[in-house]
Amino acid sequence: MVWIVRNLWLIPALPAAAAAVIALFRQAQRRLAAGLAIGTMGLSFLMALIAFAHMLAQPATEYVNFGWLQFGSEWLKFGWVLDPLAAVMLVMVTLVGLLIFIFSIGYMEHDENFTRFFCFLALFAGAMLGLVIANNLVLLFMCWEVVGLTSYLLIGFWYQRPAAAAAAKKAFIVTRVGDLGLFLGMLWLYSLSGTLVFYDNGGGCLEHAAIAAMAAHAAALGLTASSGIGLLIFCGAAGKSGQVPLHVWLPDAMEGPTPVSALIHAATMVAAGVFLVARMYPLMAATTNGGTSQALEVVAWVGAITALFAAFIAVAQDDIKRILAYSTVSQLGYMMLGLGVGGVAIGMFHLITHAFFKSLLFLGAGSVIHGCNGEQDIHKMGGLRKLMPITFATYAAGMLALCGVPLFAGFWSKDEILHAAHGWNVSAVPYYLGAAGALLTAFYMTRQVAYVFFGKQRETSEAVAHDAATAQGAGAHGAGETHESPAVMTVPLIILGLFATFLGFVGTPAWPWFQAFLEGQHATLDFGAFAGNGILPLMTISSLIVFAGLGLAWWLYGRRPIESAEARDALEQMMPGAFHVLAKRVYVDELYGVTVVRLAEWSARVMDWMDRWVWNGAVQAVAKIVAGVAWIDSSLDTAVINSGFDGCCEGVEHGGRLVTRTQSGRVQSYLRVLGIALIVLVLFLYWSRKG
Amino acid sequence: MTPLNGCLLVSALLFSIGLGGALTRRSAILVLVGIELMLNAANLNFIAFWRYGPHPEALTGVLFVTFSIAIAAAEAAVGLALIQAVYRHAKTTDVNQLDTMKG
Amino acid sequence: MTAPFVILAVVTIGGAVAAMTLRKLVHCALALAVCFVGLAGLYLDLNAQFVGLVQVLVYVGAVVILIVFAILLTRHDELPAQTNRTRVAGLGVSAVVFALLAWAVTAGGAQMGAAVAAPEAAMKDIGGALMQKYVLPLEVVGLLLTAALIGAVVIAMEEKKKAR
Amino acid sequence: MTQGLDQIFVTFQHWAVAHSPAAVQPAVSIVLPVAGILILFPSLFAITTVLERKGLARIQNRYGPNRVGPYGWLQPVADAVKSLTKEDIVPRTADKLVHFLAPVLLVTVVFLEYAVIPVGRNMVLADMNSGVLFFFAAGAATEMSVFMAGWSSRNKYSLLGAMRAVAQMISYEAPLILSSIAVVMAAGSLSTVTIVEKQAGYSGFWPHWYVLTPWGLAGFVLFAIAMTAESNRSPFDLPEGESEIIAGYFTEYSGFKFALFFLGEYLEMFAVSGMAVTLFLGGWAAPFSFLTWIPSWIWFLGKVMTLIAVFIWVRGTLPRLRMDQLMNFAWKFMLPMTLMVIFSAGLWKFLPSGVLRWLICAAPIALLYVVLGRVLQSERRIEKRVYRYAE
Repeated sequence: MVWIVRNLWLIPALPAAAAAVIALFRQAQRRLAAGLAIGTMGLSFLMALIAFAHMLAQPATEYVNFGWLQFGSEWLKFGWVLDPLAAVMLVMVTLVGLLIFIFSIGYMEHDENFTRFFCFLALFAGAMLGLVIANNLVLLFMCWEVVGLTSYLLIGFWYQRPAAAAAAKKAFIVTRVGDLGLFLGMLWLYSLSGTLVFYDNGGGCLEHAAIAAMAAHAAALGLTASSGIGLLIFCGAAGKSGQVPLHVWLPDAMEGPTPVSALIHAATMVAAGVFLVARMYPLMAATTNGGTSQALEVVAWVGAITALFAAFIAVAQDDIKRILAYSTVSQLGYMMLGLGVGGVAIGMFHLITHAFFKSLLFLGAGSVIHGCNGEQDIHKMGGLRKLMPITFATYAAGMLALCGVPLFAGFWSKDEILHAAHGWNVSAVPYYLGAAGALLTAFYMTRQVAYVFFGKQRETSEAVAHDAATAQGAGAHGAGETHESPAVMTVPLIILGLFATFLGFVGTPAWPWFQAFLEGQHATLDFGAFAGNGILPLMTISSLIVFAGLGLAWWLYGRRPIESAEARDALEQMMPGAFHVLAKRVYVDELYGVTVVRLAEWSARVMDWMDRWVWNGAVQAVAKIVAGVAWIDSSLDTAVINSGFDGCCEGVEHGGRLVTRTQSGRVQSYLRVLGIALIVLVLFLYWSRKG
Repeated sequence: MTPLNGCLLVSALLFSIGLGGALTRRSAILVLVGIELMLNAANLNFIAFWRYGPHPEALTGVLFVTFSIAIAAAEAAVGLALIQAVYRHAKTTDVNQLDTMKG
Repeated sequence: MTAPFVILAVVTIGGAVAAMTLRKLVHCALALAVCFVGLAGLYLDLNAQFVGLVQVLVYVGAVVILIVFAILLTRHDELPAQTNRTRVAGLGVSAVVFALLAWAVTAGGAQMGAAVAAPEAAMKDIGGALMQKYVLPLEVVGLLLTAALIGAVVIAMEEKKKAR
Repeated sequence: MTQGLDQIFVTFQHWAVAHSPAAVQPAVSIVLPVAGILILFPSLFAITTVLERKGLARIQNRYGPNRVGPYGWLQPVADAVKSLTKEDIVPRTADKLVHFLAPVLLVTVVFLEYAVIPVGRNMVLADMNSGVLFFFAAGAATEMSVFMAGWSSRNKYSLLGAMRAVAQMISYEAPLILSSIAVVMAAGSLSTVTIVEKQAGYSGFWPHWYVLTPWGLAGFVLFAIAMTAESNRSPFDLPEGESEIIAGYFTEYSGFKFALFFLGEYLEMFAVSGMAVTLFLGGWAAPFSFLTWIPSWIWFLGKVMTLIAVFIWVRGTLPRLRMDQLMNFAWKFMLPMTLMVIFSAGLWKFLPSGVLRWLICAAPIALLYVVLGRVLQSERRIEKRVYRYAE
């Protein structure tokens, strides 16, 4: 066992330890806190690189298990696993995390809770990395929940704002719905396979024996057990990854600081759901006949629907971060679609490229917000291209990658998903849904960029001052000119921009190195692959779709510079009704409000009534009876027992008064008594021996 | 009279003198001195029993006295520190006047 | 009952009596030192060389000095003598204790130890016993001494006048 | 020949015992060496006083005693005659008995210390099982005499001086004893004779003295500092700091009693020097194997006198410490250092010999020295001295 595998636990442990230490710091120790968090993250990044290099040299699944606790004759084993999947995730999480940590120094520099922020960030990083390397579903679940907790804490970081507090609660509760499914899935899995360890010398739940048994085991509704478990686990993944219908929390989560949005709600935590599906892929994909499992079908459908649905909503949003949030939901749908139709490699490839360009976009948005002194409404921005050139350039790179413009990272990964969907043998509909989503993606991103960076500056200085005063934190350092962000923020942007642009080349059809790496094979360079299997036509079609989206949006928004912040949206002018519905996010929140929330409220009322009248009445009756008995008892007590007892007490009191006289407070009289006691003791011993 | 008895008698006398002093002297310091004397009487007993006892090679008496001396040193230090503190407070070391627990 | 024993016993008892009866406290302390030196002599006479020397080192070199310091730091006038009643009671108790002890010794101690061959307490054996068999008590005593040191300092330290 | 010269005193003792009547033989065998000690060290005292006064005078660029006898060498005789013929003044309020006992006790106790110091090969009064312990036990009793002197004089300066002296001696007793424990550990014995024998023998011509080990060197330096303080010598002579408290605890002494104190102080100095020589400098052993033909007692006395010369040199060089500095130095520096020396000696005992052992054992001591130095210095700001003049 090589050193890196033995010590893989250090990667999550370092940031977690940093979080524990930072928690002890005073608020004033900003540099120390940031330095510690970034330093440990850097160390983790280096170790992740070593792990990655190790996997590169010998792709294999290596793991370390150890007994954690024993109940009955069972051992709960914990451990960590290093395989190409984990290695890729480790590098991505640590690199993106490191860059975002650095970015946060600049973004949060005026916040008074700077150290707390870094404490949470480091804790998040530790838990996320632990989730990635966990070799046990329980351990993974624990990390999963810690990740959820830090997400809650960070969304509600500015807890003084009611919106942030509400968003944090919402995120926590909605994801809990999914986690319930995950937990049930865990229980079922444990009852069937007897272990929750992934890999354990053939005894793990993801290894051949257990999978085969579960695939053969039929459950209700025509599902196999493996698919049933897979679907329950997918519930958790859907909650975390914001799949329809549990996507409602993710846009609201944008109330948190922007680095948090970038790190947790774009790059890493929401990808944890995708990662979970990828990790459990052997279980999900298991069938007895080699066909497509029911679980994967559901995954693919949910993914495709989410991809399109979220893209629609994104078209009509005003908040720069909200657009990106819906875009994230949409892209997560693509990942799920990729996993469902194509397998681990395809979904994971999009996860990785998406992590880079989406965190880039969020950080870019953060930079814009920072530069505009806390303004988030795209209508009030504009013309930032000249004022913030670096931000603009990197944002454009991220936007092109997200849209899937050829040669950018997103193109290769998204195209691969579409290609796999096209070849799916169950249904062709997901492909069309995905393609439509791609069109919308290009459309809403172009709209956003046109609003933010083109045209002329629209905000008034009065509005700036007002917003700066209301928006605590983010950029609340007083009204000022719109400005480019400091280097500590732009440098991470540039690095991420480079990744967003060029990362796709590790997974082109001609050289599918990434996919091969995940599957433990060797990639060869073969330009002929473009020709085969209908790839080139599909690529052309998707490019055309993208350019169509770009063109359409440019025609609507970019042709004429948008003049004022109050001007109505071009699309709104064309289709006011549809636009309104979309702007209200298709009333999903309201739907939940009248159904789920109303139901909960109603049942609470019933419980309240039950409590007040039924249970309380019973309790009251019992209390009355007891009180009656007590009254009888007490009268007996006063009449009979007390008089005797009082007499005793008086006697004791008299005796005590007598004895008190001997306690004079004089040491020597005590000593004298001791001496007399000694004499008595000796005499007593002597006589007792005689007698 | 055997040598052991001689030692024990000396020790008993020493003990009684210490006890008498502790019972009659008014100075807290001398009370402490009396207690030290009693302790030393006990030590003398240990050494005498070790010397004339059946198992001198076990060294129990010697070691016990060694520990006892160490503890007596600690006791004297703390006791005298207490007397200091009390004196600073009550401006006297007369044990007859130190009969309240109130400060 | 050898001559050295008798002489040392007389010195010890004399020192003790003086320490408990003299009027001046410093004289008492000096008499106590004499008593301790006599005791050390008794230990040496009983072949316990180590204990005797430690007795001098600790009691004469430290405890008596400590007592002397305490006497000088608690400056007081000559205390009036005890009332007769307490004195008689105290002396009576101690006399009865002595009578009992002496009676117990003479009546019961005879079956043991006429002259035995003088045992050897070599330093090496004592050291070995301290470091092996009695190492735990040794450590505990070390802890106790540290605690006593700190405790004594804390107790005796002048209470700082509360500033501000 | 050399053998004979080495053992000349022992041979003389045997001869004297053999030629005396049988009844007094035990007495003779005891009295003779005691008398030797009683003659040798007081005469050394006499010589040393002259040496010291001359040495100090040279350091201070003056002549020193040069009137009595050739080059002033008979000065001690004159001093002795003077102090014996001076009136013995006892203050009226003094506690006369204690006032008288104090110097007597001091000299007695100090002479007791010589019982365990091996002056030469086979030349020790009492080869006690626990000689080192005896030495320190006797040394502890000198504190009593100092206190008695100070208290009985009924003089504030005397009392203050006595308190200072006692506090100082108790404080420095701890490092003194602890640093000798390292040697006791290494030798595995408390007997002074055994300790010297362990240091006899040579590697080539190089001796096996404990001072040549890292812990021994550090221990020796610490022991030397502590013994300077223990014998109230400069720069630790605050108990008799004349600028503050006249002459400390012997302010009220005059004539012969004062001379006794003086004698006691010097004898104490010889005794602790002798103990330092015994513990660290190989006792009576010759420093090189080719010098063993010189009698052992000459070596011993030579080493003692060398240490005395260092004492004098230090006295002429260093200024007196302040009381708080003195205490801080003892408890915050000396005590930890001696503990580390003990640790290092333990290491030494269990490591295989070689250069590496030397370095490993030296490292903790050096480290603690540096750390303590830093820590203790950091408390006080050392600034350039500023002079202020009256208008």
